[in-house]
Amino acid sequence: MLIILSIGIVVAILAPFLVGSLRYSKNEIINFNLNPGIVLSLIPVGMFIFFFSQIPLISSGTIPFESYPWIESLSINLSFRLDGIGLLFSLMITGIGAGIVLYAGNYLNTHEDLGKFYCYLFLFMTAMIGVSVSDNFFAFFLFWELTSISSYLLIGFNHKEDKSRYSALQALLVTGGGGLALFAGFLLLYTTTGISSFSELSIYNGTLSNAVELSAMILFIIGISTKSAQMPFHFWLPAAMAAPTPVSAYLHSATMVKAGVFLAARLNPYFASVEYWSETLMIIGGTTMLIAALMGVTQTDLKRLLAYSTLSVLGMLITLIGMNSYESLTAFGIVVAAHTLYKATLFLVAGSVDHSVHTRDVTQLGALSRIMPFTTTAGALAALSMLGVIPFAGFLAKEFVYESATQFGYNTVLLVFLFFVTNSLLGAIALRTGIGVFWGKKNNISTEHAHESHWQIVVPPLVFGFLGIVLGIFTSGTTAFFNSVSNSLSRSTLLRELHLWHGFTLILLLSIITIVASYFIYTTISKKGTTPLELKFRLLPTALFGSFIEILFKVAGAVTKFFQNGKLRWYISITFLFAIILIGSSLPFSTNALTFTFPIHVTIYEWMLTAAIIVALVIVIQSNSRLTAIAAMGIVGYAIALFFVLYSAPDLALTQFTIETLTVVLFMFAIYKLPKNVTVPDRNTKLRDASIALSIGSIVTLSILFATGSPSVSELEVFYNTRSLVEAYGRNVVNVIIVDFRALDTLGEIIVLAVAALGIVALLQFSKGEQK
Amino acid sequence: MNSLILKTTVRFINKLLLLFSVFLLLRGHNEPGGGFVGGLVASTVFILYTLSEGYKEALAYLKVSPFSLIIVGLTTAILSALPSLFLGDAFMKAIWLETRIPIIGKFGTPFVFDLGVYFLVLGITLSIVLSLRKDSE
Amino acid sequence: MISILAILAGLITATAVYLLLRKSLVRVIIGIVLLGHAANLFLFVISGLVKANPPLINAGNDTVTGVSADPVPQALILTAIVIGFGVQAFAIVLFKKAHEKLNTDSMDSLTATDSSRG
Amino acid sequence: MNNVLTIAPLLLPMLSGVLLLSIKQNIKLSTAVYLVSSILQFIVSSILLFTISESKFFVMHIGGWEAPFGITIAIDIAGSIMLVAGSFVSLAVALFAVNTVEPRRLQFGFYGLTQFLILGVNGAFITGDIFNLFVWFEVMLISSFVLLSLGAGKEQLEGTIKYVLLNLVSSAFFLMGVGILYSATGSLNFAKIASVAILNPDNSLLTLSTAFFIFSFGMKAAIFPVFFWLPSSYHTPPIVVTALFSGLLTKVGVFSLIRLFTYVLPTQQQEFSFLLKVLAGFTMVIGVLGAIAQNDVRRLLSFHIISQIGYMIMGIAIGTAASFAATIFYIVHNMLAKTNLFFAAGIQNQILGTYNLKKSGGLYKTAPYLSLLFIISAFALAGFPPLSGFPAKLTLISSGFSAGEYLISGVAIMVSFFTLFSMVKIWNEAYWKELIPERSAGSNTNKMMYLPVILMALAIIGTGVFFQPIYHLLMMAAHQLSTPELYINAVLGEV
Repeated sequence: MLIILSIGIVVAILAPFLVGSLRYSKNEIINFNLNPGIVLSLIPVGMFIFFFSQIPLISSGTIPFESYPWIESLSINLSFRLDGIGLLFSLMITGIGAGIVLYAGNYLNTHEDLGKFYCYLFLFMTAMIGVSVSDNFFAFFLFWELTSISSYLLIGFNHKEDKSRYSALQALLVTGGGGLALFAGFLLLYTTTGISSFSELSIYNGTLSNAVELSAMILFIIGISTKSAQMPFHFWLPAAMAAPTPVSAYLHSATMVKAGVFLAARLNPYFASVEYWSETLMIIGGTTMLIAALMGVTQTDLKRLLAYSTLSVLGMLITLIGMNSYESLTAFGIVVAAHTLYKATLFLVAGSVDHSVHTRDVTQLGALSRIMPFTTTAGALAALSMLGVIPFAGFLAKEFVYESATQFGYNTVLLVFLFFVTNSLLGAIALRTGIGVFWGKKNNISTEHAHESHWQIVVPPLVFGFLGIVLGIFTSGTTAFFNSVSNSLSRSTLLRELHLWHGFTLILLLSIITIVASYFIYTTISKKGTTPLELKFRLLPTALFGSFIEILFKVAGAVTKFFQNGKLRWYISITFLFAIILIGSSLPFSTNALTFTFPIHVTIYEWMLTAAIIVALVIVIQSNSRLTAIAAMGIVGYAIALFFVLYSAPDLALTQFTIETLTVVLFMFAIYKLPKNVTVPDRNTKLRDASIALSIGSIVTLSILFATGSPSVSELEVFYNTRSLVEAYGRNVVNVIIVDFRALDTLGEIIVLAVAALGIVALLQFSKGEQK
Repeated sequence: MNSLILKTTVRFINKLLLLFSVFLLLRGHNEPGGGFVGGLVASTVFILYTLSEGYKEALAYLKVSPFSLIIVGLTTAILSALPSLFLGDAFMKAIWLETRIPIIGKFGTPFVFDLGVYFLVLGITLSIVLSLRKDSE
Repeated sequence: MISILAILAGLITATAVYLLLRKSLVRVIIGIVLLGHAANLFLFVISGLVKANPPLINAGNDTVTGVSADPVPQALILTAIVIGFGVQAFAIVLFKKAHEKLNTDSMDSLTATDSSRG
Repeated sequence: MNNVLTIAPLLLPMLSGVLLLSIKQNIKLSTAVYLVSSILQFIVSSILLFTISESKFFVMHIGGWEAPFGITIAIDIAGSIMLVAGSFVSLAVALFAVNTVEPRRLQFGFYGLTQFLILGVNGAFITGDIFNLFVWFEVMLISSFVLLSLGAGKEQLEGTIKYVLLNLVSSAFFLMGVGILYSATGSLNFAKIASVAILNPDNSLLTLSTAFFIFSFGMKAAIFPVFFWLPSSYHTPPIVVTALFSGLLTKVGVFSLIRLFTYVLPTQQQEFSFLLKVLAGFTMVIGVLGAIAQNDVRRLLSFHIISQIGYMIMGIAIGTAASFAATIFYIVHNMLAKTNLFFAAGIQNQILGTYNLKKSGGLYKTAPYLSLLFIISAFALAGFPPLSGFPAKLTLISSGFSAGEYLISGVAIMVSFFTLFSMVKIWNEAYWKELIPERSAGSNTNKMMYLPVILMALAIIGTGVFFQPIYHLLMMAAHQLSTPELYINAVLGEV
């Protein structure tokens, strides 16, 4: 399977070049019109054939497994497992993919970004296959995220339109956010159990703490709901219809949105036994399928109608997993297959119509069957399947759905009713999209330029439409396969024969009533656009999302403005406040004694120096004249130098004297030309600043007093004092430390000086030179 | 500052100061002093000259640019640290001559290092002061 | 005496902090210089004080005799003073240049780099 | 040989720095020297990394004075990983710089300054002495001051003032911390201090000095609430300087914190774990909110640096071997992704003439390769697999989960959502949006500008895809970090 995935990636990378060169050759060298869609569709066809050939193997219960090391130490491997549901999805992805690639080759023939389109499409296809066959959590996550990214790029394909960009952003944020939840969920399972793959999880017998189990479940359900657009995250899907139609057909109905459902199915073997899992899925799925169908049926835009019906079916699939009965899991596989076929067809048909008539409004469309016979045929086939007419796959799917509902232990009536309403509404949508457009009365559109579409656009939906019948008729032949699908959804293995015809049963009656109801609804709803229901359930979350973004910007702006307000004095205040809290709270009041001694043996010189410093400090603060302040600053420096003299540090004193002088000179050079600008701060500012200043000052004083408690001769001191002359030939220990024992410090120090000098020269001369 | 007295004084005192700075450098290993303070004192020679004659004259008096003094100082300091590395020893390990040299006493790489510091300090002080002087003119 | 010097170090720090919070560029830069002094004094005082016995080896001896001042903090402070000088010199010239270019002496008017008008 | 290898991270930038300064007027020659030296440094640090994984520590006692008496250079695996990543970033920066920096800046020693900056950074990565660390910090700082102000534009000067003032405060506190530590332990050598600290874990002076260091290093790392200097200044110099800073400077602060809690005062990690977690959370959130609020790419990315620092602080706060390993890789990942995003912003500015997103657009069409390179870095930052950000987030957050730190890990996950949002904001505005009138990419970009960006993108992909050997290395590094005895023995000799 790695080979298939690699091929996909390589093709994705090469696609833009291929498209470029085909376009080039068409014009210049050979006069042979080879559409890139035809060439590229061979790839998914080949993949499809491969997967198709695996059916007997998988049906017999074998599960091929490959694993390639990635980050072995973290149990992250590229391990792939092709079980029933994986194969079903792979078949869908490559099969529908082949049609889409072919279709897009004509549909977007003249688009400048066709190359990029194929790149993203193949990336997506690969990612989707990866999702279907990955066994390792993190490999799965890799491909899952890749579907989000490629979907983002495809939704925003018409990137110049604000709406496209916004829809793409919406989809990315919702699915990306869900991806993060999924990531957290995987990590949670991994760090608590060491499990890193679905196959291990499905046979895991250990116990997880309730908290872990519950949080993992919530995280996964967020991942599932966002990806598969379940309530309340459903709103991004209708908006994603901003993408070109082939994209909508592929990603947003047939494949990607089913990734969430797929995840639910993958997790079901373990989580089915976890409390609330099934119930939650049923509630979410049930709500979504009903409300989406109600919202969808009144739509007038073809793509919207289909988008909502997709939502509804996704809800149904989630419900089926949640029911977790043998019937419902069997129904799951069949509904997936049937839905993929008819929904992809209907989307492609919608695209064909749009391409030809330039509108997707069902209230305007009608009577196209003469003009577009092939498109009409495809549309009708799909609509009949969706409606659930025998012998289409859709009929079979509906039978199983009803069967699982009637067989379900409790709330049977409610379930049957729910499915009945949903199915009827979906049937009505089928009639609106697949029948009404072609046979309804001719509405006020000009069909002068309408024409049947190019074969590349017509053939894929026709094939898919026919496959809907094939799947229905050859039901019994698929028994083993669908059993392998349902077996991969649960821990138990049961086999069950599939038949198209069950005889005259209650369920058949239900199916028939459904069709009747659908027709009734279809005729009742003639034209309607947005309904209050839709307002509440689509526009509200969309608006909420919008205001989330808006609030995010506002909060971000406000917070940033608060902290980073540009005022240096505020920065310094906060910085010192942080120091006060951090360091102040670390002062060892409780453990260490303050070594405060009353100054008894203090000479008069020391008192004078102390007084000089204090007076100088007061002058620095009080003086209005800069020169005085600078001079006072100098006095502080000199006084410190004198302290160095008193306390046995002649080298320090010497250096301090010269440096202080130099600093004052520099000040004079640099500052004395500056104009006088005396601003007297108000009392409150003074008080606030003074309290910050005094707090820092006390921290410094206290730190010294705490730290000097235990004076001891350090071994460094002893070493330097004894070795200085003997080994380093110097009597001045401080100097020997500087040029020998710790010469590296001095090397760094002179580099600092050199760079500082360089910087000063640059500051003074850089702009001068420019003017010359 | 075209005071004649200043000029004369500076000329007289300069030689003395320069000598003093070398003295400080040489005795640094045994008494307070060293390359850093020595370099600073040496730079006052040229700062005084700048004050009395102007920065262009001071530059001429210096003969080399302050910047090249910085480079010389840095290079000297770094080079003094390398020989030990070639001998397979640690970086900056001191290497001493066996014989004592008059005035300096023991001569070794730490002294060379200090010499580097001396030149560098001279160079940076002058380049800062002279460029400030130039800027304000 | 340690206590007095500790308080002095605290007072110098407090003054430095207070100056750093002022509007005038000149005062801020004086604050920076004083903060450097405070840090050096801190380092000096915290490792203990010894009077009149610098870490010098007298002629005739091989080691420092008597209870002498610890040479380690002295060497560190020496390095710190010089580094501090380099950095402060740069800062002084930076302020001078900034004053010339921005034509202001007030810290409060330095808000251009944080306004989100960009 | 090992001797030379150990000192090479200091010696090479030092020598090339001096050389470059002395030949700064000859632009062609100095450009050649600069490039050769950058390549050499990368090669040497890679050799260092390859050889160190066998012999565990490279220790050199400078001047031949045994520890703890002289200054010790001690390179561990984590340090050499940082050296390799750092030299790779500076190599990319060099390639970008030779194509973008104007001659006038070069005449004032631009190349040499970058070398001294790298010298300071390398010194901080490998020194084993607390005061020596201070010196390297200052070397790094003064070089960054000068690089930041070089050109003396109005905004630059203003940004530099803020940067200088706040960093000088941090330096003063660092010095005080050193004083307390020396007074409490009588040593400056990491290993010696650690051995003393392990013997007296209850010494409250150690806690006090740690607080000083957290303040000082935290400021250098730009954590909440002392990050102000970063967004005020990072966007003012030429983009190549910003790229260099974003790759190296704050990371040195973070790495020093790691050092502090592993080799210097390992006993203090517990003490400050909670505080660090709180700070990490705020740093992430405030940083990313700041990023969202910006409309200038450089500002946006600058705030992002802060947000990402929060993740690294989180790793330090968790304090397990796994979290240290994760943090080391997170730093590496961030160096790559962040620097590259700044490069992309630089090219964007070359094409469009603005960093302002509101005035940008059209790059998706006019500069498709730039789009690809941008999106690789942006998605790497958001943590998409298989890019470098994925293993970085994976290891970090799983180390959080494993340690039971669910709250802060949850915050980290939430913040990645906003990270994604802010990256997409750039993409939507500068790349997808249509620009009228359209500008073509060829107008004023040099093809060679793409070279470092491609290199970095390859590194981003490479470190993500081939993470297994890296992880192996990280675990060895983390083993060293979480077993200070190994370090103590290596430096002080078996006691």
